[in-house]
Amino acid sequence: CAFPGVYKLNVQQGNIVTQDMLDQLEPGMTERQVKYVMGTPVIQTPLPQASNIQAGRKPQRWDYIYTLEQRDKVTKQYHIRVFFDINGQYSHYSGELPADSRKEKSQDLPAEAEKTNLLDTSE
Amino acid sequence: CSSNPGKPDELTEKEYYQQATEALEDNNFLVAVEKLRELESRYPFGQYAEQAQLELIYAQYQTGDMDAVLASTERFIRLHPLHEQVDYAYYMRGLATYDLGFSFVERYLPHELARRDQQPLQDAFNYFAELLTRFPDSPYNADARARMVYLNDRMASYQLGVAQYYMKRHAYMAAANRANQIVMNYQKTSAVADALALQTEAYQLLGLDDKANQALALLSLNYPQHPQLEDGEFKSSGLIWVDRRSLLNVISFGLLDSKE
Amino acid sequence: ESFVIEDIRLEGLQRVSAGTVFERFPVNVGDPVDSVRLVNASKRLFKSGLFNDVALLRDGNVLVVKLVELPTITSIEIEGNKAIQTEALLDGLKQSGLAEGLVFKRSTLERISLELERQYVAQGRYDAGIETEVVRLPRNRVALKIDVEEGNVATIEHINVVGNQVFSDAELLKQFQLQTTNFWSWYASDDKYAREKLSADLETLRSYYLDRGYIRFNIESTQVSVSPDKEGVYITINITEGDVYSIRDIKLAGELVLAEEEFTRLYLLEPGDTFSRSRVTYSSDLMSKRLGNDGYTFAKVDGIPKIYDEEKEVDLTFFVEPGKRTYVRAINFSGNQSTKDEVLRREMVQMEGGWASTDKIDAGKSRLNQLGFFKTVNVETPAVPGADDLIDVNYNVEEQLSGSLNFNIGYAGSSGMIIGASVSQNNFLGTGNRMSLGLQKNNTVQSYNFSYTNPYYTIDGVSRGFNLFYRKTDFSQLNTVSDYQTNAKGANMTFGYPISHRQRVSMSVGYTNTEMFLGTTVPAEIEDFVASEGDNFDEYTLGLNWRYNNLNRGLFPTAGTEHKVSANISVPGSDLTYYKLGYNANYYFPIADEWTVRLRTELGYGDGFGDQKRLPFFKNFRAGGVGSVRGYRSNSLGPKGLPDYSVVNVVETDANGNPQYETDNLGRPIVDNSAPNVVYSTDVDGAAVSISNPNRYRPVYKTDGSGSVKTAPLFLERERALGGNILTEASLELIYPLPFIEDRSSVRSVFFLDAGNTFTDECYTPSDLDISDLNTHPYCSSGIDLAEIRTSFGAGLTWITAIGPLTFTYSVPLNEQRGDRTEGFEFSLGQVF
Amino acid sequence: CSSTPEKQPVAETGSLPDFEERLELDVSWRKTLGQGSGTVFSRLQVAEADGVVYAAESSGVVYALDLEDGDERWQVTLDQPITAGVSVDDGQLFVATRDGVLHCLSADDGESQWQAVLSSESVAPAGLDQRRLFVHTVDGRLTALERDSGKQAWSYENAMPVLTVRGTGTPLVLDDFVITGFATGKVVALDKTLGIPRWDKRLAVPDGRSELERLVDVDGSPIWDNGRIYAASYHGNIASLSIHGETEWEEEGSSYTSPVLALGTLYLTLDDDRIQAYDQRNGASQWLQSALQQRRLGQVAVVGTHLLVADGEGYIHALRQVDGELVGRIHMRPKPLHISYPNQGESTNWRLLRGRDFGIRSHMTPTSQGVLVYTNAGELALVTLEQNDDSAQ
Amino acid sequence: CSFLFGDTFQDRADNYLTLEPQPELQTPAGQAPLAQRDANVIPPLPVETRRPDKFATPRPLPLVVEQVDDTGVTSLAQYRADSLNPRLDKDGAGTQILRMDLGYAASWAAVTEALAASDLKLTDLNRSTGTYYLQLEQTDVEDTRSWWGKLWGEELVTSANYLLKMNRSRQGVYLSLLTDADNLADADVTQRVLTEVKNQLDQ
Repeated sequence: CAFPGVYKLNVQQGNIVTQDMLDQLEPGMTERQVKYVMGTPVIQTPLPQASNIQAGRKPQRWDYIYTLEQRDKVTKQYHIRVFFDINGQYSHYSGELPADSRKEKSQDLPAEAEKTNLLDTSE
Repeated sequence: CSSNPGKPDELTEKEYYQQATEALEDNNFLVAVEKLRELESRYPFGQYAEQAQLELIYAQYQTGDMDAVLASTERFIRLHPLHEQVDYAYYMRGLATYDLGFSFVERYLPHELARRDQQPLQDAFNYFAELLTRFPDSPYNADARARMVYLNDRMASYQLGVAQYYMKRHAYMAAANRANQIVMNYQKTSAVADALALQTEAYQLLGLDDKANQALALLSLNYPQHPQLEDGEFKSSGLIWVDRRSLLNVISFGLLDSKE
Repeated sequence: ESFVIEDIRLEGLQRVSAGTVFERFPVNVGDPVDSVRLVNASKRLFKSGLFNDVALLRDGNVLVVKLVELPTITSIEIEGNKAIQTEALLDGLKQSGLAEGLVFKRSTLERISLELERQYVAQGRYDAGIETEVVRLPRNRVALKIDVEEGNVATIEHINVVGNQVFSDAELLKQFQLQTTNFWSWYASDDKYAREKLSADLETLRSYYLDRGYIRFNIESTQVSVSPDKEGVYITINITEGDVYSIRDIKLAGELVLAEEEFTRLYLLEPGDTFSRSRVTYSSDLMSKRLGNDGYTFAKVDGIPKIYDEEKEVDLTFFVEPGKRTYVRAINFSGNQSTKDEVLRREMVQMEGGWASTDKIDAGKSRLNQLGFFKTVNVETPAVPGADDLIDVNYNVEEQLSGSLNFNIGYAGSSGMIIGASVSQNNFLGTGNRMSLGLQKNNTVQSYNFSYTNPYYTIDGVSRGFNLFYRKTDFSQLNTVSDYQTNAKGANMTFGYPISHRQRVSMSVGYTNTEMFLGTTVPAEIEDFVASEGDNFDEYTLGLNWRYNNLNRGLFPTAGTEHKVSANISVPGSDLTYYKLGYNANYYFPIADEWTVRLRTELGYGDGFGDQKRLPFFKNFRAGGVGSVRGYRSNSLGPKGLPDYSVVNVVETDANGNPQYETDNLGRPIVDNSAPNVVYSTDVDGAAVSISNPNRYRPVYKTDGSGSVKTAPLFLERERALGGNILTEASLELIYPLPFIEDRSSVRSVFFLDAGNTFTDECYTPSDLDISDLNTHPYCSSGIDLAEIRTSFGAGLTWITAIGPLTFTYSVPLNEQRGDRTEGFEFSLGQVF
Repeated sequence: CSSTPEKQPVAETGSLPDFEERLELDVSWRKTLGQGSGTVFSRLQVAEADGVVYAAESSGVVYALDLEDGDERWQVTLDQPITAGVSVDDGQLFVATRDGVLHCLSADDGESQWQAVLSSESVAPAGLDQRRLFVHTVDGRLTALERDSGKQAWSYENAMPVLTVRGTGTPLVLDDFVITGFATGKVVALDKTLGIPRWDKRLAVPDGRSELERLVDVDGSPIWDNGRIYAASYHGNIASLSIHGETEWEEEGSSYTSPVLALGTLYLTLDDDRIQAYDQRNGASQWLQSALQQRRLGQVAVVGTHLLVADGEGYIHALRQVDGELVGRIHMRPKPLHISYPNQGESTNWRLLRGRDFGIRSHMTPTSQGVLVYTNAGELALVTLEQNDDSAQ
Repeated sequence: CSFLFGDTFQDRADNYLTLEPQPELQTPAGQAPLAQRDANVIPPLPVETRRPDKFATPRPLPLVVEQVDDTGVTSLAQYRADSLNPRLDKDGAGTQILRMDLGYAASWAAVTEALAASDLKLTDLNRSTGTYYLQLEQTDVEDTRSWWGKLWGEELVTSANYLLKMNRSRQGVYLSLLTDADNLADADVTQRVLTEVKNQLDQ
């Protein structure tokens, strides 16, 4: 292994998605409404094609990915794909949350947040 | 007190100007700066005043005193906005800021390029842009434009440096987003090739295969000879293993337990 | 009547170019023109705003355009201003369109004096007078001469709070910035009226009451009036205090997002306490910060009181609005002119693309501070336009000198030409690596050392550093070598890495070869050691140390604690096998703004093992001097070596120490040419003390029990400290802001109280056949003896300069004892205590 | 460097004009009462009622002295510094202290009868009639108190500008009106019983950009003479008004103090220290005396056919009412500072003098025996005038 | 010390001269081209400039002395008259003058240049009032300095100010010399100045 006991930073990336957020999604929602419920996807939609007519606007897909790497190993990961139809309305999503985080409510404490206690300074 | 206060011999405006141009001819610029300053203070409204201010900018640049150049150019632009040669002042202001953007380290050390504070680079770019928009026919545009291309390239490679750090750090989304910025906002720069490669690798690690293939397609089409493309196959950059040596590996000076 | 224009002649042009005029002049050569067309042509030209006057004349078929350009201001001179700098005045003028190079219109004159007067009134100088003079210059230019009569700032003659029963005027006015003229006014100029200061004081008054339960407190009205001569200002503040209210109960409302317990834990007041607005605000700050730690950087928590006047009680409700969980789009750095971006970025705990945590963002700031490369570090988290849950994190740093460089060339008689250079950089070429290189050369000593550390050898901050040193002294050149000298060469490699947010472990492995040379007069301990161990030693050392550090700043910390435990062992197979343990701790307690109390302690123990019974003497702990017990010469404390001695006979002495001489029957001392001209008695330590005997009286020698003459050791040189294998040190410091200095970021001034000493388990026991009673070591006592702890107090100043940190200390030893070497004033370069 | 850093010398007082002495002023008695008005720019005006002089001293002591010879009848010390001068009327004496409390003492022995809490500090003696007391406080309020109990009858508040001139006037109490000037530059007449405004007259219009230029104030007290009200304002005019507020005449007249009426002519010290005489009927200018400019003059006092005015250095000047001619002068230097060396004229002990304020700010109080003058250094004196026989009249 | 300072010691700030321009990103067939949103937009130029291959700090263009002569454009007719033909002459009142045949603008420019080249000291000039301010050395000046003045090195004032006026005449202009108090300079000084100007004009 690496240096014994070396303290490795947690590397957290991407959006926190919870079941009650997903439950609020209904087809026909506009992009703004989806963004209000789910938040802005952290991963930017890359290489936007110039939206000109003849290429035809491909239906949009947003990726809500969450990864958490602790001590160089990915301990938690999920990937929700949100699909929009031709005229830009929400149609459905794919992917599901890992079992342990299913019961989390949208406003719950993320599992891995350290127990930082503001008042005592000892660690 | 000295017996007779030596009054500097009072030169005429023309004589000051001649002495200054002579000093400029044989490149002792400190003398030139001093003479031009005296000319300006003694004959602020003579016919040589404006020309002296222009020559002062040149002399100060040659002595390397970039902050003085910035001050003199800004003053000239404010005092003589309609002067025929005011484009020279705009150009020299950009040039001085350009030089401030290169510290000793960045000029001479091999791999130390484009890693530090980006502000002077951005300022230089904007000053040159102002020259090009206000004076489309200025003789200095060729040089200014070439420098702007280079500045843009340096700023792109700064973004690439950050993206590569986040790859080492395993923060793949951060790396992918930064690479994406390069491809979208810094096109036609030398960093685009590596950005596409990095984007491909990051998306693969994130499981976004369609985006990865999209980036890979662009990479293979535009940069077939990119080092990470071996006869069509995409190879990892190895960034995610950099600086992750184990104790055993270190003690054995890299022989044992290497991750490659 | 109209005519065809043959030619147009412009007159009166100076700065405006003909081209610009022709552009705006709608008439050209060859056009038929009548008076109507001419009039609106000149009107168009006038609208350009460049000319004071446009006149068209006809000279045959030539149209003459007589132009008078608007004069431009070429210089603005201001005299008589002291309180406000000329630049500030000029900037003020610039905002209202009056600056060098701009066009001068008649209205600008009046605007100038109004503008300047406004700047003075804002400073409370009500009777300032401004006169402006316009000087016409050739080529249609104008120079403005402005003469300012600043007058005096109206001083506050009277501040009166009316309606205060509970707190006295004096107690309330003590909190104010504005004061009536007092002893300190010449320095603080607190008696100068300024509107902003008054509103700040009213705010302080309101919170003074609200923080003590007077929730119904109200400032009815405030009057500011001026004496007729405009020299004095009179302030009357009318208030109604109301009663003291206490808290009935505390509720939480809104989207809590976290467990209720997370919030109630942060309450700074409970039911029954007197209401205090500052504690309510501080509680809500803590709560919103707590939310920030979980990604709700835009969280808002407000404590709203519901007042019950009859019962004089308040219900407090904390409304929690978490806002949306926010994510970090980009982390940017600025101001790092020479430091590489990665050196800053690798200190970041907050990740780009992760959810934003205020704790992690603040941790980033304190870690940048701990690097010691930056004078100031500021962080802002602006929201990203267009996305209400994305923020950028921008750190702005101001670099400072993080190294020292010195270079010296000299010539000293004994050691001939001396050259020496040392450069050390904590942020070598901005790479964050620490590098230091030192060389010293004269014809007796050559010493080189080089050390290079990369703090981020691995991405997780495992540092690898190595250090090479070589010192060669050519002892033949040295005529006097004081007790011993060593030559040493070797190398070591160190690895260090964090094992938690604040703790760090490091281990090192090294080889050292030491060559020892003894001087002419050498204490017994050293002679004994060299006799038994030889004078050339190879050591293979292993080191392990653990460090806990939550200091708030790398350089000049003002809060937090630091603990260091170190263990070094010279492993079997080395010529000398020993181990040394060390513990070092620092506590910083901030007590007031820029005042901090620091407690430092350092303990050490070492011992030999295997065939080393004791810690080799040259590995002893030393005490005394800067960084240890100030006020005593460096390394001069602790057990002393037994100096070389020769054996002398001791004479009888009377009660007050005069030697006894044989006397003839008349009681006169007998002169004997063979008597020695120097006789010896003994001091309290039993060491021989010479007394001159010029007239060669015959001394009476002391005899011991068995009739033989008593002998004593005559030490050939003063006893010199050898250090010991036990170290106990502590110091208490008060860090205070040095007055009269604006930028104190590179200066630290302290008052200190030091205490400490080194001890040894067991002193060297002398034994000498010729001196029977020399069996206890006169200058060393075994074991720890608290009475031997030396103390001192004094003041110290450290100043970080371009060539490295300079330290000046002045100390007064408190309990120096016989034989201690003390030091009033000490100066050192390169050591930050 | 000088001990008081770069404090520009206070605008130097104008030089003393010379004049042809026709009037003899001298001091019949003088007494030192504590430290005088102190630094609080209060005008602790002295009051006199049937032969007894009542004075208040800034540190909080109230004195009653015989007008005849200045002998002290009684003195009493209040627990707070005094900010407003004394007003006295049939056995009752009113004075206000710094903590915004109005004290009613008995005029015979200084016994405290009642105290009333005001909304702010009062810096001018109260106006009064048989039943009530009218106090003008610096927060722009006029409060009426019952004289027997101190209970508040009514209180009228006037909105205050950001910056005002220090000091207020004593309200003028008439049969059914109480008239006073406010810092808004207006004179307001209030119904005496109900405290509601009947009419107001604007004497000064605030104009200009900075709060300093917009400074207007009516600091003096309006005066009443057979059906006419006369009032002056700072940065504004002096006006003659009917009992119902109609303007008889209005003339230029910016002043910090009140106009004084004598034999058909109004006399007013202007803010630039010139003294202007107006015809009472139509406001026409009789004469304008500008010899005493920049001497920081106080309010004019009428004594017989002469006028007295005190200045910032402690001189009292006498002028002839008919043409404003300077006819007399006396320097009110406090007695203890005089040292008379043998065969040398009186000389002053300069050491004690340094840095103390010897001006006279409080208004002078004319009485039957002479004029009562109370200097800033805390000395009360009775000044008498004698026509020396060879004068022209 | 190549380890520290790299092999070539060239100044990287000049790399812009050798930077290979990068082509636009091509998108595979059938895909729309990429949306162009450059962070740093280089303003388009009417004529595309080529990258220079070397760099020397440019100097401002030299001072065009007669750039003052902008009205020449406007009085085209007269400009065509060929020579200045400067000549000494006496005006109606017999005072020395210097006549020139060209129009005001051309003459003003020519005289300015002549004065600049002459050894006369030109302290200032005002085109709209047609005045040159000269500072001329006096030959016979009686010493008015006090004994003390001389001791303490007071300068003997040997120069005086003159005004050289250019006036319009029917078909040209003429120069006359006045003292700064606006009355005519004495004959010999005028003679000396005008001949000097004439000689310079003739070169």
